[in-house]
Amino acid sequence: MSAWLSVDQLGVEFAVNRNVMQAISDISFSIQPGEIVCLVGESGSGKSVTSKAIMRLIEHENGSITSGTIKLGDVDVTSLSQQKLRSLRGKRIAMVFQEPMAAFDPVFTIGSQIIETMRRHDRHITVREAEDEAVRLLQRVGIPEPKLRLKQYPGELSGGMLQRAMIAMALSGKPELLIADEPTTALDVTIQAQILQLLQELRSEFNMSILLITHDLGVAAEMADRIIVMYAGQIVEQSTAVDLFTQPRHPYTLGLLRSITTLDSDRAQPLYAIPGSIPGMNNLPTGCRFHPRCAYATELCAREAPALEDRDGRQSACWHADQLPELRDARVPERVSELEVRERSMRIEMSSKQDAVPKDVPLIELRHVTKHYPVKSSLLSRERRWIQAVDDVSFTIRKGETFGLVGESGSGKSTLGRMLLHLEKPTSGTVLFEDQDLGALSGSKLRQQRKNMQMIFQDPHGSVDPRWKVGDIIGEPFAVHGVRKGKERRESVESLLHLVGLDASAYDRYPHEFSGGQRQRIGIARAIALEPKFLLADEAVSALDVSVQAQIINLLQQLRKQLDLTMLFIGHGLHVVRYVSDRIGVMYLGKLIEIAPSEQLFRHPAHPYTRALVASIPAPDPLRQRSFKAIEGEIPSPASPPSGCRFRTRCPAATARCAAEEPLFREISQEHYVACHDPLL
Amino acid sequence: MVNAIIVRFISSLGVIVGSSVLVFCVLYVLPGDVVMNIIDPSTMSPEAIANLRHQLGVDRPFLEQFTTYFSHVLVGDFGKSLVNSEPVLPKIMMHFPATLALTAAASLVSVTVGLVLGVLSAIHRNKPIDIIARIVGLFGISMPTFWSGILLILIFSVSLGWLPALGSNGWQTLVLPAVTLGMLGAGFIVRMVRNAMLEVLGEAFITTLRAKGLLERSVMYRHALRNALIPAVTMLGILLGEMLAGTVVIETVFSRQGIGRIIADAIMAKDLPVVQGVILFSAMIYILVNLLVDISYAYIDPRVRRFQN
Amino acid sequence: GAGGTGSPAASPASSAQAAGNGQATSGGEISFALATSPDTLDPHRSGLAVAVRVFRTIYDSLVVQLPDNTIKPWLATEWSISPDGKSYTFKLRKDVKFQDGTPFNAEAVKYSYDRILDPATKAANASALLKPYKSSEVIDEYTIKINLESPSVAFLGNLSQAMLGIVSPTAAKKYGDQFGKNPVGTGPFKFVKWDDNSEIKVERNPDYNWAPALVENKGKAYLDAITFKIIPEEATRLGSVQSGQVTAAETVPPQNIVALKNDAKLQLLQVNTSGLPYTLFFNQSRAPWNDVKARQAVQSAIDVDSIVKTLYLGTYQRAWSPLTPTIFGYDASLENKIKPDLDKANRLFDELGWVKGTDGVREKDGKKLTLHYVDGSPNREKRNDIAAIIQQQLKKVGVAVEVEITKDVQSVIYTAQAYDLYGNSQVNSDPVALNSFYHTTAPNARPSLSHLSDPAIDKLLEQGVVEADEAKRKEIYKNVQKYIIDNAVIIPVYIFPYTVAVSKNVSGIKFDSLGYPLFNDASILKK
Amino acid sequence: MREVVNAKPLWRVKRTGLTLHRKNLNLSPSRFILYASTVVVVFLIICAVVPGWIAPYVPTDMQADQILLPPGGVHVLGTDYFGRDVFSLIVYGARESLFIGFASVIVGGLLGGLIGAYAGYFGGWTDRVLMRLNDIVMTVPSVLLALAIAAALGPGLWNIVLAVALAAVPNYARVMRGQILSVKNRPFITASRSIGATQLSLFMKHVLPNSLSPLLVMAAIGVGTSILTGSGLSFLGLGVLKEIPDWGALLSQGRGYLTVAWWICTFPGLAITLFVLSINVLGDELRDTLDPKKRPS
Ligand SMILES: Nc1ncnc2c1ncn2[C@@H]1O[C@H](COP(=O)(O)OP(=O)(O)OP(=O)(O)O)[C@@H](O)[C@H]1O
Ligand SMILES: Nc1ncnc2c1ncn2[C@@H]1O[C@H](COP(=O)(O)OP(=O)(O)OP(=O)(O)O)[C@@H](O)[C@H]1O
Ligand SMILES: [Mg+2]
Ligand SMILES: [Mg+2]
Repeated sequence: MSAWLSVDQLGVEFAVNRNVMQAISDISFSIQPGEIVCLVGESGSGKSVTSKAIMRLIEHENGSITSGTIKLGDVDVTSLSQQKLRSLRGKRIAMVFQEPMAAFDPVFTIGSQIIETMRRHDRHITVREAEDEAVRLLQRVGIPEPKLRLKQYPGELSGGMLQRAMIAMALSGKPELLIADEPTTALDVTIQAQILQLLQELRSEFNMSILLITHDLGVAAEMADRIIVMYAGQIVEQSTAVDLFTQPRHPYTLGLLRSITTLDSDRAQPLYAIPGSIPGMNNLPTGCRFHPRCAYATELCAREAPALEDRDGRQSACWHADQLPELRDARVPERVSELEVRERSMRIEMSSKQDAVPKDVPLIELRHVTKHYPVKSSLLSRERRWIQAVDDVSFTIRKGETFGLVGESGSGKSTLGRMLLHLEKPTSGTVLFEDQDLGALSGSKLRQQRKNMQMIFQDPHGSVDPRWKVGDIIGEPFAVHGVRKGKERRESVESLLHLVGLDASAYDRYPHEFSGGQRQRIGIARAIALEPKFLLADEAVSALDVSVQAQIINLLQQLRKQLDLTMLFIGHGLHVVRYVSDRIGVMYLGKLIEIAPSEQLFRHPAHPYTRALVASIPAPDPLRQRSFKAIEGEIPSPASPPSGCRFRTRCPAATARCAAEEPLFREISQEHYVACHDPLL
Repeated sequence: MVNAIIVRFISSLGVIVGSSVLVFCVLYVLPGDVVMNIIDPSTMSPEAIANLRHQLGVDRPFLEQFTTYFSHVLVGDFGKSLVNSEPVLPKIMMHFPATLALTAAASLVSVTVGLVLGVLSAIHRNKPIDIIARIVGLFGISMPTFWSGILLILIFSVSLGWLPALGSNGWQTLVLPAVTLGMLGAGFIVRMVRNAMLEVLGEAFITTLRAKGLLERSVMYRHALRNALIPAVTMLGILLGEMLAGTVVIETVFSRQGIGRIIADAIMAKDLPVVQGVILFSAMIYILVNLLVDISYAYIDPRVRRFQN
Repeated sequence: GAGGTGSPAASPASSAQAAGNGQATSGGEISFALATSPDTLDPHRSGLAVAVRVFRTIYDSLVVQLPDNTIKPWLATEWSISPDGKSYTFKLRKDVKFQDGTPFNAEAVKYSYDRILDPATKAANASALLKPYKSSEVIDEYTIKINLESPSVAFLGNLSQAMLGIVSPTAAKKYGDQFGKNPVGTGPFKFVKWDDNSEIKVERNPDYNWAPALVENKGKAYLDAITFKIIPEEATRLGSVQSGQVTAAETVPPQNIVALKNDAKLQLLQVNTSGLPYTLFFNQSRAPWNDVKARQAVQSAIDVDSIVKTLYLGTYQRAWSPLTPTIFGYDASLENKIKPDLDKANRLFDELGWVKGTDGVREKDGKKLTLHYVDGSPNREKRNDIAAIIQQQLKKVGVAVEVEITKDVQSVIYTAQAYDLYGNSQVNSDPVALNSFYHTTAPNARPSLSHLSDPAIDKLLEQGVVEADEAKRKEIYKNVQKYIIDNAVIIPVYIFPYTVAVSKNVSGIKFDSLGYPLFNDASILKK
Repeated sequence: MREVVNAKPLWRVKRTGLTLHRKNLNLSPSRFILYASTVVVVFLIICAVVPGWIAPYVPTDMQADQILLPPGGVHVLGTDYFGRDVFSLIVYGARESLFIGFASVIVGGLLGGLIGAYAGYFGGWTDRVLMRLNDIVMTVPSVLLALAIAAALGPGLWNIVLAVALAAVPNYARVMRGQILSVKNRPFITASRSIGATQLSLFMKHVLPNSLSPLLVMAAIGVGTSILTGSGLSFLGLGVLKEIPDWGALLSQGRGYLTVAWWICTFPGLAITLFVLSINVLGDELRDTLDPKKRPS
C-alpha cells in the first residue's frame, strides 16, 4: 500500500536575529491510510516544527524547508505553489492544536469559523448548507446543543468543548490526514480520555490517518499504531507501539520508558531518571546528540553521529542499538546504586533528624475552610456573584506524612494550598499549624511562622525573580529572617545548591540561563533553606518533561527523608501523586470528596468520581488497553455548583437523593473517608 | 444595561466636578488678574483699577469666588466672561461645532492614515515599507504642530494656492488643520496598530487560520486586523483628549474658531469663568466619549461580552 | 501699554496715491485681517487699539483732529469755550441718526459721556480720556454744554478719539452688558455680526452723510461691507493676504515689509503712530539708577541705532525724544545728539566706583551691577528682542541685565515696582500725555513709570495743560524734552509705524490722526 | 544523577551556533535607523553637556552686521535676525531643551511612578482615592493642564519643567499602577511572601524592579514629548526668554522669518523633530529589549 504521507530527509531552518538555526534535520517517515502515528519526545525536540513543516506553515514563522521532500499521495508539497498549497491545507490535511482557547479567533463565533473553512474549500456550498453541515459535525464530535454553540464565541466555551469544536472544524474538509499537536495536554484527564476516544472513533469512521503529537507516553501507548521518538531535532527511533514499549532500541526511549511513573511503580524505590536535560538547538553536542545523557555512551558516540538504520522493520539511530537489550540489564542498576551511596553520605552530613516521630500527631489541621471569590463584574453587569473555590473543607495532615491532593482543574487545590500557608485568608474556617490558629497571628508572628512552612511552585519560570541572581534567590529566606550573614550565607547557599544537585557556580548566574528542571531545583533550594517543617508542592513537576520530572521527584523524596518534611503534594498526574503520597485527598468543585491511603484509593476508589479519575489515566502499555468508557460531561461552573452532591451531574450512579441532599463526609473503612451517598465498595 | 450606563454616568459627574475644582484652584493662583487685559495700566489710576476689580468681583476671597461660581454652575449657569461679560455657555456652544468638526476630521485623518500605515507596517515587518511607514508615523509624533501647520500653510496655501490657510467654514478650510492635527494622532495609531497586529500575528489562532487554507488576505484583514482593532478602539478615547488639547495650538495657527482658541485666550487673560466653562465642557465630552468607547468596546469584543452572562 | 498705536498721521503717502489712481466705484466687500481679537465693540469699555480699528467704523465723534493737529467739526458743527476754559458749548448736526433709527441729539451726547462716568459701565481707558469732564447740560435738542473740573487744552483733541464716540442710548440701554456685542453708533458702517475669534462684519450705513473733513467722500461709503478677520498667527495672516484670501492685513512685521514691497499684487500702507514712542523708563527710585551718571552710562552704552536697524531692518524710525515727531511741540533738535560711546559709559561707571570683576560684571561694595529689565509678554513689535540685544550690549560695559518677561505687568511694574528698566509707549494726540509719566505723583498715588520728581519739570508740565498760546506752549515742551534726554530719564527707542498690506485693487484706505484706518473713501478698483 | 549535580554539562563548553553566524553583518534598514537614532541622540546629548566643544561661535554673540545670513560660508546654518550663529544656538540650545525634556520626565516620572506604585501595591482605599484623582486630572488634556500650570507659575525654566511634569503625572501613575498590579500576583512574588518577606522589602526588591521597564520606556519617549509640549508653550507665549533659548523658543521666535530666512526656524525645528524621532526609535527598541516575551529565557 502506498503511503498517504511520506516525509523524506526533511530539514528545517529558522532565521533568528539574522542567524539561521537548524530546528530539525533528516526527518523521514511515512503514514499509511487509516494509521495513527505518534510523535513523542521531550519539549523542544522538534515535534511541532515537523508537523508545521508538513503544511509548510513554518514559512510564516521565518522558517524554511532546506532539504528533503514531503509527499502527500503524489503531490510534492515542498514545491507546491502558494495557491495550490492553500487548497490543500484544511482540505486534505487538517490540524488540531494544543491550546484550544488560543487556536480560535476570539472575535468570531465558532460557527462562522467552521463555515468559513467549508466555504473556502467548496465554493458551491451555500451558507445555509454549511450551517447545517456544521451542526451535524458539532453533533458528531459530541457537543450538546450544537445550534446554540454555533452562535457562541470561543470565550464562552470550555476548553474541552473548544477542542471538540476544533476537531469538528478539522473534519469539515474531510481530510485524509489529521495532524493533532498535543490535542489533550491542556485538558483534564477526564476530558483527555473523551477526546482520545473521539479521535479513535473518527479514525475508523473516516479511515483518516492521524499524526498525533504528544509527550505523554501513556497517550501514545493507547493511541498509536506506530511511534516515532524525536530527540533534539532528529528521529532516534521508530517502530510499532508494541515493539517500542517492549523492546526499545534506543537508550533515550529506554530512559523515557523507565522515567514514567505507573500504577505499579515501587514507592520504596527512587524513580529512574535520565540525567541532564535536552540541549538547546544552538549548542548541540558533537556526535550523537544524546550521548552526554546516555548511560551507554562510548567514545564513538561522542565522535560520530549514528544514522537512523532500518532493522527488522524498525528504525533506530544508535551505535549500540543491537546490544541494548543486554546492556540494559547490566549497566543501569550499577549507576543507581552508585548514586545511593552518595545520597547516604550526604544524609549523614545533614542533621540526623531521623528519630522516629510519633505517628498521628497532626501538624496542620483545616476546619471548615471556605474560600469565595467575587466574580469580576464587567462594566455592564453589576450584580455580584461568587466563585466557591473551596467550600467547607476539613482534614488533617500529620507530622511526617506526604498528603496528596488531586482533582480536575479549577477544583480548588491551589486555593486550598494558599490558605494552608495563610498566603490568603479563608473566607471562613480556621487553619491550625501545630495547634496554632494562623488567622489569629499578628503580621510579624506570622512571618516568623513562615520559616516552618514553605512552598514550591508549578511554573519554574515564573516563580523566581528574573532580575535576581540565583544565589540571592536562594539566600533570600536568610536575608528576610536576618540569619546567616555574608560569607556564612554564601556557604549555606552553596551547600543548598549542592543538595539540590546544582553546581556552586550557579550562585552568580541568572535564572534565564537555566533549564526548567534546573530552575525548579532553585525553587526547591529556596524552599528548604530555612529547614521548614512543612512543604507545599503545588504541581511542582507538572510543567516538566518526564525525564526531568523523575529527577525532581527523586530529589523531593530524598529531601523529605533527610529533612523530615511534612508535605502537601498537589498534582495532576495521578501516578506521580500516588508514588509520592502516603494519603491522598480528592477534590471536586471546591469540595473534598474522598480521602484514603494512597494504595487504597487507587485500588478501591469509593467515590464514583475518584474511580472515573483513576480510569481516565492512559496506561503506558499498549498491551493493557482500556476497557472503561470515559466519564461524560464537564466540570460545572464553580459560581453556580449543582445542588446536593456536586458530582451528580456527571455521576453514572446519581439518584434523586444526590440532588436533594448533600452527602456527608464519612469514614467508610479505616482511614478511608468519602462524601457519597452510595460509595462503591 | 441602561442602569449600568446611568450609574457609570453619574459617577462620571463626580469626576467632572473634581476636575473643575482642580482647574479652579490652579487658575486661582494665576498672577495678575483680568483687569490687566481690559485696561491700559499706565493711564488709569489705582483707585479706578481697584474699582474695576471690585465690579468684576475678582478681589473677593478665594472661597467666596469659589462657592459663588459653583453654586451657579450647579444650576447650569456657567457665568459670564470677565472680559466682555458674555455668557459662557452659549459662547462654548457656539464654538464647539467648529472644534468638533476639526477633531472629527483630524480623527478621520489619524485613523485612516494610521490604519493603513500600521497594517502595511505589520504585514511587511522589517521590510522597506515597514520602515517607511514607521518613519512617517514617527514624524507625525515628532514635529511640533505649530511648525508643521505653518509649513503646510506656506506650501499649500501661499506657494501652491491650493487650499485656504484659515477660516472655519467649508471643508476646504478644514483640510490643512485636520491634516496637521491628524498626523499627530496617526503617529500614535501607526505604532499602536503595528504592535497590536504583530501581537495578534504571533497568536496561535493565526496558524489555525492558515492551516485551514485561508487566503493570506483574509488571514490578515478579516482576522488579524479585526483583533488588532479592538485595543485600538480604547486608544480613541485617549486620542480624543490629545486632539482636543491639540486644537489649542492648531486653532491659533489656522485662525479657526473653536473652544481651544477660547481657552488659550482665556487662560492668558485669566478669564476664570470662561476657562472653567471650557474645561468643564471638554471634561464632559471626554468622559462621554470614553463612556461610549467602553460601551462599544463591550460590544465589539466578545471576550468582554462574555462577562455579562 | 494696552493703549495701542495711532498718531496724527504723518500724511500717509501711499494711501493718498492709491486713492488718486482709480475711479471710486460703489459696491464690493473687503476683508481686513487683524492681529488680535477686539475685546468688545463698546467704545467706552474697550482699551485695545485693535478694537478701535473696528469700531472707528461704527461710531463718530463730536469733532475730528486733522493731521496738522487742528480740530474740525464732525457731529458738532461748531463750539465755543468759556474764558476760564472750564466749559464747552457744542452745536450739533441735526441730520444725524443712529443706525438703529434713534435720533442723534444733545441727550445722546450727554448719555454717552455720563455713561463713561457711570461705574456700572466698567469703562476703562475712556474714563481717563474724558478727564477732567464733570457734567453735561442739554441746552436745547441740538446744543449741549460740557463742564470740566479744570481747564484742559487737550480736551477737544480727546473728544475726537473713537473711545469717546457717541453711542445709541436706545441700544446701550437695551443691551446693557452686551452692548459690546451689539454696537450701534452713527458711523459709516453698521455692525452685522461677530463670530468670536473669527471675524467681525460691518456693512454700509446707507443713510450716512456726515463724514468729517478727514475724508473726501462725505456721503455713504463705497464698500458694501468690511469683514475684519482675526488672524493672530503672523505667518497665516501674511500668507492669506499674499494668497488673496483676505484683502488687507495689518501689522506686517519688518522682515516681511521688504518682500511685500516687491509683491506685484500688494501695496503697503504705513503710518507712524503719535504720542509717546516706545520708551525705556529707568526706575529712579532704585539705586544705582537714581544717579544720573549711571543712567547716562547706560544711555551711552546702548546702541539704539543698531537695535532699530537689526530688528526693524530700516522700516521703523528711531525715536530721539519722549514725544513722537508728529505731535505738537516735538523738539527735532534732539535728533542725532546721543551717540553710542562705550568709553564714556565705562568712564562714568568707573567714576561711580563700579569696578569690573573677573566675570566681566562690575561690582561695588561686594554688590554686582545688575539691571532688572522687565518687559511685557508676548514679543509685541519685537520688544523682547530689544531686551535681548540690550542685555548683550550692556554686558560689554559690565552691567548684568536680568530680563524678566511677564504678562503680569500690573503687579510687577505698578504694584511692586520691581524694575530698573521698563518699556512702554502710548498713543496720544497731545503732549499732555507726558504728565502721567514725568510729573511728580501725589504722595499716596501710584508713582509714575519714571519715578521722576523735579519741581521745575512739574511746573512746566502744569503750565503745558493750560497754556493757550501755541508758541509758549511749544517752548515749554521743548524744555521738558531736553531735560528728560539730558538727564537720561529715559531711553527712547522707536516710533511704531502701523503697517497694512493691501491688495492693489483696493484704494482709498486712510488713517486718522491716531493712525486708525478709515474706510469712507475705500473702494475696489474695477479692472 | 551524577551529571545533574554538575550543572555545567560538558557540551556546553562551546557556545557556538548563534554567535558564529554573525560574520555577514549587513546593515538592515531598521538597524540602520536604530544606529542613526543612537548617533543623533548621543550627539545632541554631547552638545548639551559640552556645547563649547562643538559650537564654532559664542551663541550670545550678536553681530549686527551679520544678520540673516543664509546657510553656508562661515555660518554653516546661517545667522538669525540678531546676527547669532544658528548652528551654535542649536548646539547650546540642546542643553536647555534636553534639560526641559529630562528634568520634567524625572520629576513627572518619579511623582507619577510613586503614586501609581503606591496605589497599585497597597490597593484598597488609597488606591481608589488616588485613581479617582488621577481620572480627574486625566480628563483635562495634558497640554491644557500644562498651559494652565505654566500660566499660573509664570515664566521660568523650572516652571515650564514643572508644568510639563505635573501634566504628565497621571499617565505615569496609570501605567505604573497597571504594571504593579500585573507583577504583584506573579508567582515569584507569592514565593517571596511565603518566605515571610515584609511588604516593604517585597515591594522594594521584587515588585518595583520588575515593574519599572514600561515606565522607563515611557520616560524615554516622554523626554521627547516634554520637549514638544515645552515648545508648544513657547508658541503660546509662555516660554522663557533667556540668553540662550531652547529649541522650542528658537523655533517659535524664528517662525515669523520663515518666508524671509527659512533657516532660522527650520534647523531648530529639525533638531526637535530629529531628537524626538530618535528618542522614540530608541524607546521602541528599549521596549523590545525589556519585553520579557522577547527576551531569551
Ligand atoms: N518560529 C520559530 N522560530 C525560531 N525557532 C523556533 C520556531 N519554532 C520553533 N523553534 C525552535 O525549534 C525547536 C523545536 O521546537 P518545537 O516547537 O518543534 O518543539 P516541540 O517538540 O513541539 O516542543 P513542545 O513539546 O514544547 O511543544 C525549539 O528549539 C524551538 O525553540
Ligand atoms: N484570586 C482569585 N480570584 C478569583 N477566582 C479565583 C482566584 N483564584 C482562584 N479562583 C477560582 O477558584 C477556582 C479554583 O481555583 P484553583 O486555582 O484553586 O484550582 P486548582 O484546582 O488549583 O486548578 P488547577 O489544576 O487548574 O491549578 C477556579 O474556578 C478559579 O477560577
Ligand atoms: Mg510543540
Ligand atoms: Mg492550581
